Amino acid sequence: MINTFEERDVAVEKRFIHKEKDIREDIAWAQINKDVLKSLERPRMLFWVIFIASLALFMVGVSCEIYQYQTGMGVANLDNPHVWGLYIGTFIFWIGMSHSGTLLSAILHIMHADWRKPIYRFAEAMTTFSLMTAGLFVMVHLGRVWQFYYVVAYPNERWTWPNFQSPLVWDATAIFTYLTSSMIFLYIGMIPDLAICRDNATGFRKSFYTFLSLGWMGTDRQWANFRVTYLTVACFLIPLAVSVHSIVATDFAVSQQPGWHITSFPPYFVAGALYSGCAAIITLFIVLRYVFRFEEYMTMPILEKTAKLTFAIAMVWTYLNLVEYSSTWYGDDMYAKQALIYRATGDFAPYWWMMNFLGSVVPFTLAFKRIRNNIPAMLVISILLNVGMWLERWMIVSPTFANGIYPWTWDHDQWPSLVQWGIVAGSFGWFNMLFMLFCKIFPSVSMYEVKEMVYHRSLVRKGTEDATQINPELAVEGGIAS
Amino acid sequence: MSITNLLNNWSFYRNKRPYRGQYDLNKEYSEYKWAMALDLDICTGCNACTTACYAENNLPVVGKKRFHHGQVMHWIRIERYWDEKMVDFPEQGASFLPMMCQQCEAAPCETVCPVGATSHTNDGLNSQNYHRCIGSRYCSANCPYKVRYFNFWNYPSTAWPAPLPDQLNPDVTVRTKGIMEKCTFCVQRLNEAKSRARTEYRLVRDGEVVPACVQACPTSAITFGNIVDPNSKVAKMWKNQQVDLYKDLQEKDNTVRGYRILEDLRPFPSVMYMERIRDTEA
Amino acid sequence: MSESGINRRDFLKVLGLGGSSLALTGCGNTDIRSGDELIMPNVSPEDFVVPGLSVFYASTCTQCGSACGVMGRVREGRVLKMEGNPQSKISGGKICGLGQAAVQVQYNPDRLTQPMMKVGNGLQPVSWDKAMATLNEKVGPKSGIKGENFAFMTGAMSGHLKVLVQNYLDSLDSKNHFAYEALSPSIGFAANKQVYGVDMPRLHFDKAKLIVSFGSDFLGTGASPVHFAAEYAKFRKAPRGTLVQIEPKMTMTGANADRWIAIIPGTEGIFALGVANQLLKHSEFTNTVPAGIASLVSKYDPETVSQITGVRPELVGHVASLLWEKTPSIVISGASAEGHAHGVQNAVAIQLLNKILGNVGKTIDGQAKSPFPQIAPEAGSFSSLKAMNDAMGGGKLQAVFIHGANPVFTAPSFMGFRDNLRKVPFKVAFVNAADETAQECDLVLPILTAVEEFGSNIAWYQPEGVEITMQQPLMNKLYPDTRSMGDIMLDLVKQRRADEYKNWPDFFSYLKAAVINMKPAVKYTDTDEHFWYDTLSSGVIHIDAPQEQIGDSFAEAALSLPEVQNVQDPKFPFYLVPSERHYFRDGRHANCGWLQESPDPLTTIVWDSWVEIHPKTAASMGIKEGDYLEIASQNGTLKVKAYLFPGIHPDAVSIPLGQGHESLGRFANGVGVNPFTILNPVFEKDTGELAMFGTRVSVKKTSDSEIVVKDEGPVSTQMGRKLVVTLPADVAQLSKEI
Amino acid sequence: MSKSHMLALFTDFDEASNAIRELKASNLEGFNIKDVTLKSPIEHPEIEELLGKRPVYVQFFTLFGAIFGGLGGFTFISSSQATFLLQPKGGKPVIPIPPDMVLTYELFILFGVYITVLGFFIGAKLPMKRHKLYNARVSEDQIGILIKADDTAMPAIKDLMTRHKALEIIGEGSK
Repeated sequence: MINTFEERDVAVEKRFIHKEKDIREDIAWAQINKDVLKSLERPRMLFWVIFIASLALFMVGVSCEIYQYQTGMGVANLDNPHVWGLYIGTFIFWIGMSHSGTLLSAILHIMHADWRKPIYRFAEAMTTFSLMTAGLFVMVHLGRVWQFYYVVAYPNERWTWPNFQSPLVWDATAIFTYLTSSMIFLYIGMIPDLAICRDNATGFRKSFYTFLSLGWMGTDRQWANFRVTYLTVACFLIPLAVSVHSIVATDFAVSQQPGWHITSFPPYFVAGALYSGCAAIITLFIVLRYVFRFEEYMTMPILEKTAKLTFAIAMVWTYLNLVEYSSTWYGDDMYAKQALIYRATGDFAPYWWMMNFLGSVVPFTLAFKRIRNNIPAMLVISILLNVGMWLERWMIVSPTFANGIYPWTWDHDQWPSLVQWGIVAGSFGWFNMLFMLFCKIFPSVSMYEVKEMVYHRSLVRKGTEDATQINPELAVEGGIAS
Repeated sequence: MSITNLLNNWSFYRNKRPYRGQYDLNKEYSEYKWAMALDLDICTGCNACTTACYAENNLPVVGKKRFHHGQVMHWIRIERYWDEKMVDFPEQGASFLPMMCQQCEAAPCETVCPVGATSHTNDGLNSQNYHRCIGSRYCSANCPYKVRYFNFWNYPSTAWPAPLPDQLNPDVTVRTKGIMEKCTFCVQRLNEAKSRARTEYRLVRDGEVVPACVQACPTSAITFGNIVDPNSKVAKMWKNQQVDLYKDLQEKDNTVRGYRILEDLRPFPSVMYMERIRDTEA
Repeated sequence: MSESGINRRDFLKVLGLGGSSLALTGCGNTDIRSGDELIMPNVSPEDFVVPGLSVFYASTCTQCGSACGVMGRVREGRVLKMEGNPQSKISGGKICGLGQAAVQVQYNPDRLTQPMMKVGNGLQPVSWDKAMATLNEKVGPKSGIKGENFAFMTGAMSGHLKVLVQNYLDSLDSKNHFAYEALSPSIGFAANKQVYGVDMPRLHFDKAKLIVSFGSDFLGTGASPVHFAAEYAKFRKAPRGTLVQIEPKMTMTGANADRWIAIIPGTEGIFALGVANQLLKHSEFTNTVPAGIASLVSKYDPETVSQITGVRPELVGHVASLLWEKTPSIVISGASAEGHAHGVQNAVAIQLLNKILGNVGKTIDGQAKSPFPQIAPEAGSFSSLKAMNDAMGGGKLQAVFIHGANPVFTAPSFMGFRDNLRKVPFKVAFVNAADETAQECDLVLPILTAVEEFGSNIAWYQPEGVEITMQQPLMNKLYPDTRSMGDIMLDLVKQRRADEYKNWPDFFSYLKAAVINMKPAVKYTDTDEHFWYDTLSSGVIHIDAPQEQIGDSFAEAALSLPEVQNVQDPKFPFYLVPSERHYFRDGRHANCGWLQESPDPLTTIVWDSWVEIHPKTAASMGIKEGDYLEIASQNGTLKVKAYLFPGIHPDAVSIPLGQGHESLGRFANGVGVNPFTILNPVFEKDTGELAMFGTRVSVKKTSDSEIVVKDEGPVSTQMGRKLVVTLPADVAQLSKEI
Repeated sequence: MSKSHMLALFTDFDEASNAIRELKASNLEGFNIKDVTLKSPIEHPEIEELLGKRPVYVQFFTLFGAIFGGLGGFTFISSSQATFLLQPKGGKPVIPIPPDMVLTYELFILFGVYITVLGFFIGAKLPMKRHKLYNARVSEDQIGILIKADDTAMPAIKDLMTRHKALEIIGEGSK
């Protein structure tokens, strides 16, 4: 019988914890260190195979870029009305990917969803690396990349400045802010773990980690400052992440072109970003879980929660997508309507329909528990979702050029060249490479936070056993001791 | 760059904007605003303007393959439209439209350039600074008329086999790969005329200088001049056609022919077109 | 200094070049030719060269026969751009794209830079001395060549160069001057001669309220397109005139028409007679033509006309009523009406309308008569090619000179011109580039381009008075081993008549003396020298000569009814319309990048040939844009890409002329096809000219397809945008406009 | 009087907090609760509270950084625009507010984050050299209490720690 609120809380907690045990609370802390640090040790053969493959893919991209640099943007098969192509589309894709790390580490941190703890580290790494990849695309896309520093507001004797009205300058600023902030966030959150590494490493790695851990000793003073800093930076990162993708959306939304000039673009972009990010987390979750034997930490309930989150965001995205279509359809803008019809029926129609299918229909599979708990299925679905989201970005960029305001310049020939595809493929190689290096150099599971999680779970269990424990979440973050 | 400057001149910086005759921010009004009037009724679509532009502005000949890829560099192009209601034959002929940079007063391209490579000049032109351009191509993406042309290739190394470089106009630079270019209203001619006029303590006279397309046009379909000068032919024509440079929706009689293309997007173009006439009884 | 590999001289050269080619330097494109004279003018400028300042010199455009006065913009000793010369009544200060391209002819990378001589199957460079010695050996006084064994083929010619050519032929005692133009106005001339008694009357478009043009592309390719464009502009000003164009394939003029009527090729005369029949019903017009003609015409009622011409019957009456309402009007015929076996009859039938309407004297009158018949223009004809071909085929010719024509390219293949030419033992070509004809010649002499050369020109269409347009070099010759055609001709004449010409060391002095001789005709009072320099600086000599009288009477005999074989040939069901592109003409300037890249006004296709076919016809044959079609006549087959074009008669297909070169240069070779090759041997009956539009073809779709490279996007309409707005003429108030 | 350090390691976190509680109440001569440093593998806000008020100043850095970033950013942008009159952008005033707000916002966050992190380094005294009594097990699963006290008080403290089942007690001399 449940008579009081307290009793009800306890009952809920009991059910929650015992039915879906997302981590074993009796796991030994030393074991956590051991398990995670094992992932930093000498890699397996498979690692090298994948790494070399990624490197090769990256080199393909690099050679394409060198060719393009030498010859001119023409090798990308862009043309005069159709001046942007896959570069910008993939740029948005990578920026979008970066939002997952912030979602897990900052938003869920503030919301006290502590199931994020075993998986947020690699998500944050993903944020940083996908931003670095996105930054590459800005460079690759420029006609005169050797002059890219003109975008930077540096003082100079000619008193020339970038044009602060340009969304591209907003982009540059926002991406710079986001990249550095998320790197800082990743690093700060990693300091206690780096100290663990330091304590367990030998040789040059010891000096490396000693340097990086800045003499962290886990003192109360350090922890107190750490806690406040981490929370503050998390609070900054959330609006920052939202603003970054809104600003990327303004690249399109503030322009006059049909299919871009849409008010709902900023939230639409943010939703799409979180969506693709979550899907990417699922992919990497499964890969890391398998490669590093992280079954103890990256447990099925966590995967399931991530899948549910992805589903929810997918529905937000679908809704915003439909808002875009319907507001265009019922609106009075001839150009936009024509562009929408072109998307659905023109040269890009197969990709557009595939994008809608992958983005809005496929996520419904996540509604089934059996699928959510089926790792191969989840791997495939998560990759499909990301393909869909990549297509979405392409479908935002290209059809507008091919079917814009001015009918005379509608496109003859807009298929991206091998150089474009090569550079896009190279970006995946680059990201993979960075991510693999990260996983081998830094702990991809946050050890101290898993310990916290285990500790608080055990507290909760103790509490439920003697029925005096109050809300465990408060105990985790709120500083209320029992 | 000082804060005092900012505070002292705040209202200036907030209110003065490069249109409505305020191109030169240090002056109350500007002496020049170049504008065009283009009579579509007598434009025959002969492409003389295009070729003249190639000759004057060192436009590269790109070749068939690159033309096919849309990498052609014609700053002024002649568009040919058929009537939408055409049944079997185009019984009223074709509609020709010479389309070049419209030198918009509120140019969509200017605001989006990340490095400020395209901006307004003091005489109301939409200028393109090749040195500053980094090739982000945002300006072209945002141009409603799609009259900006990007150097997708290193044309100087291919487009002019010797001795064709001897023909290049030394007043106009040759553009390398990776930068955007567009019609300048032959700014090299305008600047020459302006400095010549300045040495003689006068303004440029009407008809003293015209862009290459205007000079070539066999039917004289294009009129060019300084619209600030109320006595210039172009100003009279704009007035006569009841087109106001600073209005986005013109209130005019249905008998006058002046209009500006895509006016509803509010770029305030500086080129007025005059409607094509067809004798419906013929 | 010497260690660094730069001496003072080189340094100065670089300095001098720096200013003019700064633009290029930044692009890694600088071309510093060591020891080249091109460098020096900047260091120590020649007279009239002010570094950094452009100077405009008047000259004449020779890109087509209109002889527009032009100005060349010259800077640092290089001609950069052509502009119209406002003092020229022909150009009126305007210029077309073809004229602009004169500088591309000048700086063409494929120009012939030294004399070539045939060795084996190929051309080998030789020195001028050797070349002239060979010339002397083969056609000199000691060669023993007789007049009838020698022929000189030129293009259309006028001015003093023509005099020299004539004199040279005279010195050889030869009458074989073959002035050949592939696209000559001869048929029209013959018709005009019948109707008006002159080759070419003067047309006042600006005075007309209605132009009815039967296939005359006067805006694009006619006698004087730049002049006619200006006239057209005046015609379109208030009170706005109406243009009606009747032709099988829409030309640029047709695209500007208020009413464009598609007609079966060759039936234009019938349509004109149908219109005449309607007009003659008005009592005012009944007595304008002899009764015999009136009765002949009367059988062309609208239904009959419609059956023959394929034009809706009501349009006959419609055009007639337009002509009735809008006076004065002008009715003209053009290439597509004239290029038939009955071309002259067609043209005469069309001119009959002018006679009925009383336009003669109002909108049509005589040109001024030039007081200098020896320099008068020779417009060229196809029959001269035929005559020469026959002579060559008969083995009569021992030596031929070819200048200003490319007959190997433009002669239809049925003539076997190339083979006949090979029968001639000694062939000399005077060219700017080693074209198809030059490849067949034994001696190829590189001559100066029009912008390097002195000369005088007279157009065969003179808008006002007689305008002799002067040609002067706009720059020094680009290649030291090229020579002035005038100088060569003078040398040749001197071979036999050295005494008569000893006063003139070169063509310049000859021309100067000849021009000064004209002084009395222009009533110039200052000294000879002043006259010469005034002439050069203004670029034109304007002579207010009296108008020629044109015939007002219309002899009954003049009109014989056009015999139209409107018979369907099941093997060749389509009419071939070889269309003349306004910047290509017969293809002699196809090697200019600007012209290749200048989109065709109507199809917007570049760098290619295509076959225009009506969308309906195409649909019935399952043809889509870009499909390769086999266009076969009795004399050959062309494989061309299809372009669906609504402005063409469904029974006709049209291929543009001028492309399909094998040997002209990098921009032209291998581009497109040459429809000259498949023309049938159909000749105009009265003149013997080739009937360009008389060829019937079959169309076969092949499985090949390729994208058509054009400026036009995937749609050809405005898609609901307000881009080109059309206002009905009755709403517009042009008279209130400025 | 000479002072020395002592590190006591615990596996049971409750015992560790009890030990601190007792230390705090003990009022030993030559010992101050401020000289106790807790070293733990995870954060223990509840134990930190026992150690008394040890304020954190990071948030003031944040405040400063954010305000500086916002105001400074806007000033920087608008004054740059005010000096860049040569190239006015079609139809827009020299200093357009909406685009500047976007950048101001970004700079507000940028400097907010940077200065916060700076504050963290200052507040947490990072980077620092590790204390010589640092023990790697603290980063693993044990909680360490580092006590600085007079030599005279040391035995009593040691005794107290032992009583609370300290796993190991490391003194300065023992190494």
